[in-house]
Amino acid sequence: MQTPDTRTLKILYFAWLRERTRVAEEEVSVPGSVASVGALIEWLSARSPGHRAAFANRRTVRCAVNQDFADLATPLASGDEVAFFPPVTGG
Amino acid sequence: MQTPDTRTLKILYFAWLRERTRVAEEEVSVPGSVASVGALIEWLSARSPGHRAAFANRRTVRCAVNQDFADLATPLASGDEVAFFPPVTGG
Amino acid sequence: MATIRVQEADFDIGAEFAALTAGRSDIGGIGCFVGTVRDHAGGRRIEAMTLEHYPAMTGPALGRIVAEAERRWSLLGCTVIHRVGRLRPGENIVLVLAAAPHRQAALDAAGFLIDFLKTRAPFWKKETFAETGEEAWVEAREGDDAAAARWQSG
Amino acid sequence: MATIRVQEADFDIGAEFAALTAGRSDIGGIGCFVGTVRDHAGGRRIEAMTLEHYPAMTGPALGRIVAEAERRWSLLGCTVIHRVGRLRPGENIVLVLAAAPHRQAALDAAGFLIDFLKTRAPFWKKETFAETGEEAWVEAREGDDAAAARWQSG
Repeated sequence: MQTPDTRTLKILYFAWLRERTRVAEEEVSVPGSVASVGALIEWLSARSPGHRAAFANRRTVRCAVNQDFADLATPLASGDEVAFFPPVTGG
Repeated sequence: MQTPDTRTLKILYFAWLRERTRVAEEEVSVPGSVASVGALIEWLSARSPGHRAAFANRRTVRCAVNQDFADLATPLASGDEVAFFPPVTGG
Repeated sequence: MATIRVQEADFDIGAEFAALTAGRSDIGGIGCFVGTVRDHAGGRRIEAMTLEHYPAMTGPALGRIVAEAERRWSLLGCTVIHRVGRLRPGENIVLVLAAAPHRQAALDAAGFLIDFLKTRAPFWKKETFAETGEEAWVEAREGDDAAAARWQSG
Repeated sequence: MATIRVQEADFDIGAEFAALTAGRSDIGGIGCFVGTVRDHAGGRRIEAMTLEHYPAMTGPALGRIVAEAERRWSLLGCTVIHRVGRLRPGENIVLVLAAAPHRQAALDAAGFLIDFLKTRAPFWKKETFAETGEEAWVEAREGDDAAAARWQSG
């Protein structure tokens, strides 16, 4: 059950972040203290050795919240879709 | 008969210079003193009122000698092909 | 007046020019860039290039890039098509077209679109090397960020 | 590895891309510009655009422009096709393609080729106005010289 003190988030991983976490998409309930992208990365890093490896070098990790680029300070709300990926290399 | 003191030149006119001179191409024998593009323009200007009109505003006239851009000081030799035209407007 | 597509299939460059200009006579120039898969990278031979993207974000991200180009230049239309999936050397990856009344706007807008697409659209490339079958994600180039940053002052 | 043509007939953009890239997998990008006839100029409606050139000089002049582009960038091929004769609004005038290992060279070379073509190749345009049938030679734009001059420092 979700309490007012937890947030439900949909997390997506792309490229080598997906290969390290070994999951493309997961739904997580995080405590109220996990209120920003930066705090979410800390929290996710503790989920598995793969997650820890994925977030080991923060400078190579980019983030989008609800399909828009975000940074460590971006606040999170319940229901948000949060995606983690390397710097983009299209074109 | 061409003497050592005259030059035979092939003159071409394009765009509105052709429309003013009323000739696309003409062969001329010029005296030895007409040794540069600048002198040639003076000489051609006296050929007809149309030629005079064509060369009236020198700043809008461009020149090529043997298919390469030239200027007033470019020297002339017998057999040269000399073309006069406005600034180019292709592309 | 913008066409934005992400697809596995190849695109037909001539058909995209025709679609952009069909029935129009107010266009003075079309700037264009086509990106293709090279057969080598860092001195190693490439067997294939695999492109993945973030589908829910790609459309909005490309839409924002096109809207920014339309804000900066008087465009009469533009086209952005990006392929995903496994591509072989020589195959097309991306097509950008920008139509404008004058050539400089058309060329600048096409350059802007590809620079921003390379740094702001959620695509990732993985190279498969020919000799070993080894795979490696392409790393973002600092030069790409610098190219996109040039437009900030504009 | 350059295709240079002056012709009355239209060109097929897709076919020219295909010819430039056929059988190659060392190309990373192709920059392109297509110029088209606009239906108005200086607020007046255009019925037709007539292009004349200096045939004996056009080939050498375009060859010099292409050689200069090849000197400045590592090009893997380029194409310059310019139409002459009487063209209607909406019709193609000129096609420039530049293929290179990397996108910036391809885009810069395409921009260079069209800027230099506009100021160094012996073509002249005459516009026929729709209302009166009056004809006027297009005057060279100072902006074109400025665009070409940008490359002098490069």
